[in-house]
Amino acid sequence: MTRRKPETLLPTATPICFIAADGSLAARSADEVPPVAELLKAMRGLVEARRFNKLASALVRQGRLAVYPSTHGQEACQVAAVQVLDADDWLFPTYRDTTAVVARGVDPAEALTLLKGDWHTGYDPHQYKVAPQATPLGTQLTHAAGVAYAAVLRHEPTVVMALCGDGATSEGEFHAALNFAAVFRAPVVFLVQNNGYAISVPLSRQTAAPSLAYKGIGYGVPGAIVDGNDVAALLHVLGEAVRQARAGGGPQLVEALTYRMEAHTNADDATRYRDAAEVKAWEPRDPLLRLETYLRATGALTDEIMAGFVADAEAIARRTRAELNRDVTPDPTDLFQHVFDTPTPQLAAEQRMLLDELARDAEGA
Amino acid sequence: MTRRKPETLLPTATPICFIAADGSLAARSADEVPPVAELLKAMRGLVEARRFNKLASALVRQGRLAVYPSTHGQEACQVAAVQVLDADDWLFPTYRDTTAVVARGVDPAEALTLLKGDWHTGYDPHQYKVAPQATPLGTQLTHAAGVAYAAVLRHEPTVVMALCGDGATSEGEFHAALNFAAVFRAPVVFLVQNNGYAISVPLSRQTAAPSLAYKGIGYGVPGAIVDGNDVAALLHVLGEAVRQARAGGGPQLVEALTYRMEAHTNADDATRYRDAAEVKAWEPRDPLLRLETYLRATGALTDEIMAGFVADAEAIARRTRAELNRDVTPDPTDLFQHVFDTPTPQLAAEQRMLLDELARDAEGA
Amino acid sequence: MAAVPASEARPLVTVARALNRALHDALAEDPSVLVFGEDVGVNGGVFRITDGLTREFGEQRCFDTPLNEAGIVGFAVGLAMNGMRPVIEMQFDAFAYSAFEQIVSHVAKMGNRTRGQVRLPMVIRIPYAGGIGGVEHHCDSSEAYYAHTPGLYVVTPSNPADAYALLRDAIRSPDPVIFMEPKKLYWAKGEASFGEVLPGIGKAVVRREGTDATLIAYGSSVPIALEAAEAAAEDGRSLQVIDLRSLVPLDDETLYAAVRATGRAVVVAEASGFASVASEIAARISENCFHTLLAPVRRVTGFDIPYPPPKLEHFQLPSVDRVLDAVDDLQWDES
Amino acid sequence: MAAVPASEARPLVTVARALNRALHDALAEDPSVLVFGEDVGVNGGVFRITDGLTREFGEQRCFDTPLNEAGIVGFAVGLAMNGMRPVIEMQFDAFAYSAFEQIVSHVAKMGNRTRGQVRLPMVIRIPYAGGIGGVEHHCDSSEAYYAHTPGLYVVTPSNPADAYALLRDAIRSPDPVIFMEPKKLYWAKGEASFGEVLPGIGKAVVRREGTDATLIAYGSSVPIALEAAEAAAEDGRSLQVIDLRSLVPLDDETLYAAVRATGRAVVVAEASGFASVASEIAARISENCFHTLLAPVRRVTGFDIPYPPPKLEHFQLPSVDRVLDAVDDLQWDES
Ligand SMILES: Cc1ncc(C[n+]2csc(CCOP(=O)(O)OP(=O)(O)O)c2C)c(N)n1
Ligand SMILES: Cc1ncc(C[n+]2csc(CCOP(=O)(O)OP(=O)(O)O)c2C)c(N)n1
Ligand SMILES: [Mg+2]
Ligand SMILES: [Mg+2]
Repeated sequence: MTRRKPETLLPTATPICFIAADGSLAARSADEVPPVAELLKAMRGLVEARRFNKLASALVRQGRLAVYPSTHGQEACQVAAVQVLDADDWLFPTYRDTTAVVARGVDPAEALTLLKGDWHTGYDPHQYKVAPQATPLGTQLTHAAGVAYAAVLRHEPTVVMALCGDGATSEGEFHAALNFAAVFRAPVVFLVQNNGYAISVPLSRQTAAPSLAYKGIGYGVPGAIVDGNDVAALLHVLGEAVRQARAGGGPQLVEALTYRMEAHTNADDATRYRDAAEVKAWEPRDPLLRLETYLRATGALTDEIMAGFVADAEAIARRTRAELNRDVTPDPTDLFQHVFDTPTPQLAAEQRMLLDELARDAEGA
Repeated sequence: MTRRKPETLLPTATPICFIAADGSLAARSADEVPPVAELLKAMRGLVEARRFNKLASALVRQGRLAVYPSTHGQEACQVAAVQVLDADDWLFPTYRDTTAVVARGVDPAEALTLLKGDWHTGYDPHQYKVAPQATPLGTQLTHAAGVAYAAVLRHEPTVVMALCGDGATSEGEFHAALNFAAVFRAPVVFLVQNNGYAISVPLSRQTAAPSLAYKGIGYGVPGAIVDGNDVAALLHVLGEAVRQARAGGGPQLVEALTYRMEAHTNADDATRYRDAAEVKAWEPRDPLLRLETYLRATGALTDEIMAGFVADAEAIARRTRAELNRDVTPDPTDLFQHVFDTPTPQLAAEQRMLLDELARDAEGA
Repeated sequence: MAAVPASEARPLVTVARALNRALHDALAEDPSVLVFGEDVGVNGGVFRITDGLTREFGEQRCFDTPLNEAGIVGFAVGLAMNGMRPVIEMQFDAFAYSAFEQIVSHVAKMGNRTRGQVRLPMVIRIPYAGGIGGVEHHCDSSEAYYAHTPGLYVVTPSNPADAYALLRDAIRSPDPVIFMEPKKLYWAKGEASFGEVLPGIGKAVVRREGTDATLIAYGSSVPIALEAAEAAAEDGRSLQVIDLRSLVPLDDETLYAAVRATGRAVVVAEASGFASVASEIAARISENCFHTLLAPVRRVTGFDIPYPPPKLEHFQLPSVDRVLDAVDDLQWDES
Repeated sequence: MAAVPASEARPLVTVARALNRALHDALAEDPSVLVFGEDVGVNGGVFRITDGLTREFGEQRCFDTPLNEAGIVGFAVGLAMNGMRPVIEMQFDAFAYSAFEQIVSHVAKMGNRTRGQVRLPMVIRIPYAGGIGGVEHHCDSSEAYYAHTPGLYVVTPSNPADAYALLRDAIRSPDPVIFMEPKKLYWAKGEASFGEVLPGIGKAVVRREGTDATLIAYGSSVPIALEAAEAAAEDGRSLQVIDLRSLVPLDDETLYAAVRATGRAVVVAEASGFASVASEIAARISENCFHTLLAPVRRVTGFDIPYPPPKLEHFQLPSVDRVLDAVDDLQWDES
């Protein structure tokens, strides 16, 4: 194994940024910025993701969803992470990344199954090449390395996009995953959405590192830091990372600086641990506003195009709401049928016990 | 929390070395090298450690010890790690670090209790400020951080020296420990003895990092790399690390490049995974030879002094052998008496059951 | 102490509040007590059990850590080795699994390993079990993993008074205590007097007297058992209810005396039944009350399946009906 | 297949060799099978179970990983999600604990979580239990942790023939199998034919017929039980011996039929007894054979203590004497 030069593994001193918060060009030249078609696609994605966040939060208030960890404020990461993937690539999302899952093409109602409480994973991971949304922090990252390495063994060009938060980088699983991926040169792009908090715990309690991107070098993995609310920069950095990984360059670590505008979930009261002023300060850095301003200034985005995006997002929201409002009667036999491919005699007996009980209840009623 | 400048956290490109393998001065000047008194003390330590390794390996062959992971070849790390500590500092050793434990003052027979099989930890950790030798890799490192942080909370000047191997850096525990220590600025010096192997697995399967010292920056911990067979450089680097830690500079990571000259333990057959030529190539880099050559050249070490060290080491070996040859009859009630401070009723009953059984056996016999 | 009317001395409080008060009083009483974990600082814990503690006792006594459960436990081991009494929180049952090596290989073994020279006075608080509509990994009944591990005390309260007293006891214990908090009962109200004499770890209690059969429960199954006993009473069947409180050590004396008196027993526990604490209780009773048992010991436990999603969880939880069905099964005709 | 004299068809091999052969044959048969872990490559595993596999099948089929058990299991989960059949080795029982979160929260739950859309055909091999003079952390009987976790098959062989057949079965299973290898028996010799029809996971076997009482054992306790039965026979007592082979699922049918026939049972297992697999077996038998049981079910298990150091371990291990004492206790006078 040839060890890489340390310099090639260190992040830039400041986050990579192509479009400044005010929508002006921050890249060295407009050529660096991804093509307009890509940006318009991202704009559509951002509008849809934002709308989806709004919808899901409303559904929680209406009791149609049990819980929703919103990506409001982080939509640029969500959209870019998916947009840089090919159809045969894999996405490994966390509990928070429902908008990325939906952007990947998973039916919204299927994506919300977990949070609605009908079942755990509501979609077929193989159909969409989207792993189950992972709750135990960091645990999906070694799976991502394994999926990627299986592709290497079969000489398939698959790349895996593995998401996690700033808090999850502290888990042992993060350590294992970067290390396994690096040692086996597995094509994984690890995207850390650093939104500054793990529930209430600020980044300063999470790490003393200069930045999370500096964790890469300890595994021989190139680390990059990017403005996580600048979808143009994200598309570039993540796109480049995916290309590197696909070309046999091994895993890549990307830290995206962003902010969660809402509470951790609806069950959380963010005012306990962060100032209104802090939240306010992030408003002008909004990823949608930023891209919209830029694209309008370049003339690529017209009112008409934007109206089309909004209308499509509304249509998706309408369909999703309708589906979510349909009451699903969960089937209790599901509890026993999937524990193993073939239920054990004991599970079969337990199922019979439950069905008997239900039958007696029905008689009794 | 002020974040440190990345440059201050990166190791040097090549390992720090003061005395070259051939015993010549490699430091920029002789002033850099620790004072002669320190080096003579280290020389004594090296002679004793080497002798102890020889003794213990012999005791294994004679069936007096169940197993012995030798530090032959790594004695410079063992000696320096202990020599830089104050009496109130703590040492956290692994299964391999018996010679460091003994250097710290633990009675050799107590130190060998674990490997003899009479009990687990044979010494009182509080008496010597030496934690139990840890077997589950990396798990002692978070304990080290906790011990250090307790001292911080009580404003005590304690520093903790925590040892682990190159393989152990891959464990999640290593990740947790460096991170906790860094976030809480706990005064821990993490010394990684990189002997190139984790049993049979070479470093290249352990990490793709430029070197293990590059793992520091990902936690905001300064990383240093040092020639692990150069006790002068180790005393300097570890001494400096201890001073930094004691002065409130937080944890420090030191990677020492060394080599295990013997098999992993007596149960291991090292010829399965490494060439005789590789081992041979390390012989001239021997830590004892190196310091001896240097000190003799400077005139500080005479035949007479050396003979004194050897005689003292022999005396320790003799005493240790005598003690180890004493058969200890382990007391089975020990099995029940220490599980809790006060045995539970169930444990008391289990003890009674065993004692009854033994009494019946004795009657029957 | 003169007896005072319960209504005066004992205000109604929730289990959550009682636990908070126990932590508070322990921090106030003993400067070596430390409380830490994820979100336990300014946020006061996701269940608010540590609410206000950082404010009152400062960042050095109650604080947040990096997100690493093995790290939290290992850090606590080190602190306990060096004079402190850490009381740590695992945010949810399933998230303690990444600390399993630390718990089994160190927390449980340190005292024994060192022949008592290094005892670990530490408490690991684990909100556990379901019934709160939580998604996967938030509702595991993980007590068997700890109860099976020699060297750990394992306790679980079923009401505010026990929550307070057991937690104070646990913090004073010279040895590690796994303190299992039934999430479903956090908001359950009851009487609690915060100065009262503590029962000591290892004591079960007869929550309800009864003569026909004994229900043995712990944690969130205790209210179910009590409700079942109430319902059975209406049908003329007198059920005794035991609240174990302590799983390790078990209070065999109370248990056997109870079952020998009634001759029939049902164990009620939410955890999946296979190789569980309920198995142990059933096995012990069957062995030690063999000649007085009039019917096989029945177990009402969770099925041997991963904890269900919210919409299906009611199928998994022991219910009054299931307990009564099990009681009906106790071969009454034959006695 | 025509019957051939055993001595011709079945050479004596060790359990270690049978396992090695099973891995070999599985690698040869199915290109999706991968073997990995710590020191399993050129070194052939610290117990040499993977000896020669890297040489024969190459670095892509049998390889070493970084030292991180959670990583090994998580990596295997990913590989299994993407078409592979990983067979991984945990070097020793206690070192698998750091992978506990992966095992409980993912390995055991993935198939159920996805309603069967993502099954995990993977095998986790765990050398377990003591009797080999190992120092702490090298001798844990950890089977209860896995057996209590819904979603895992748990099997353990007691001889070379089963070692081969069960491991082949496990590798072919569509679901994860915890494959517990009793270290003490690695060097035990027995007959094994490597082409034979496999029993299938979940089948116990009557190792010795007997009429007076049933000994129920698994793994390294099976030879003890057989020896005890032999000794008892000399005293005129006929003991039946059941080798469970599979802990999950248990072969209830064989178990109950056996105990109902003899009316007496002793469970023999090395693991600490509290809330263990032995508890489950005792509880089930007590419940389901209630009316045929002539005496309480006795358990001969390890004490509820951390595994002892080498010089004391013989006190912890079930012995022939202890089994015979338990049998003597089965209230023979009263029947
Ligand atoms: C192993 C584990 N420990 C604790 C939790 C509880 N928990 C859920 S989300 C969360 C914070 C995660 O923070 P971060 O990784 O930054 O992601 P974010 O929620 O900010 O997107 C915590 C502690 C968990 N899910 N898994
Ligand atoms: C958690 C854990 N996994 C596996 C082992 C088995 N084991 C003992 S030593 C060792 C190699 C350790 O290598 P390293 O950390 O480099 O230390 P060295 O032995 O070279 O000093 C292994 C795998 C263990 N002790 N703990
Ligand atoms: Mg975050
Ligand atoms: Mg090493």
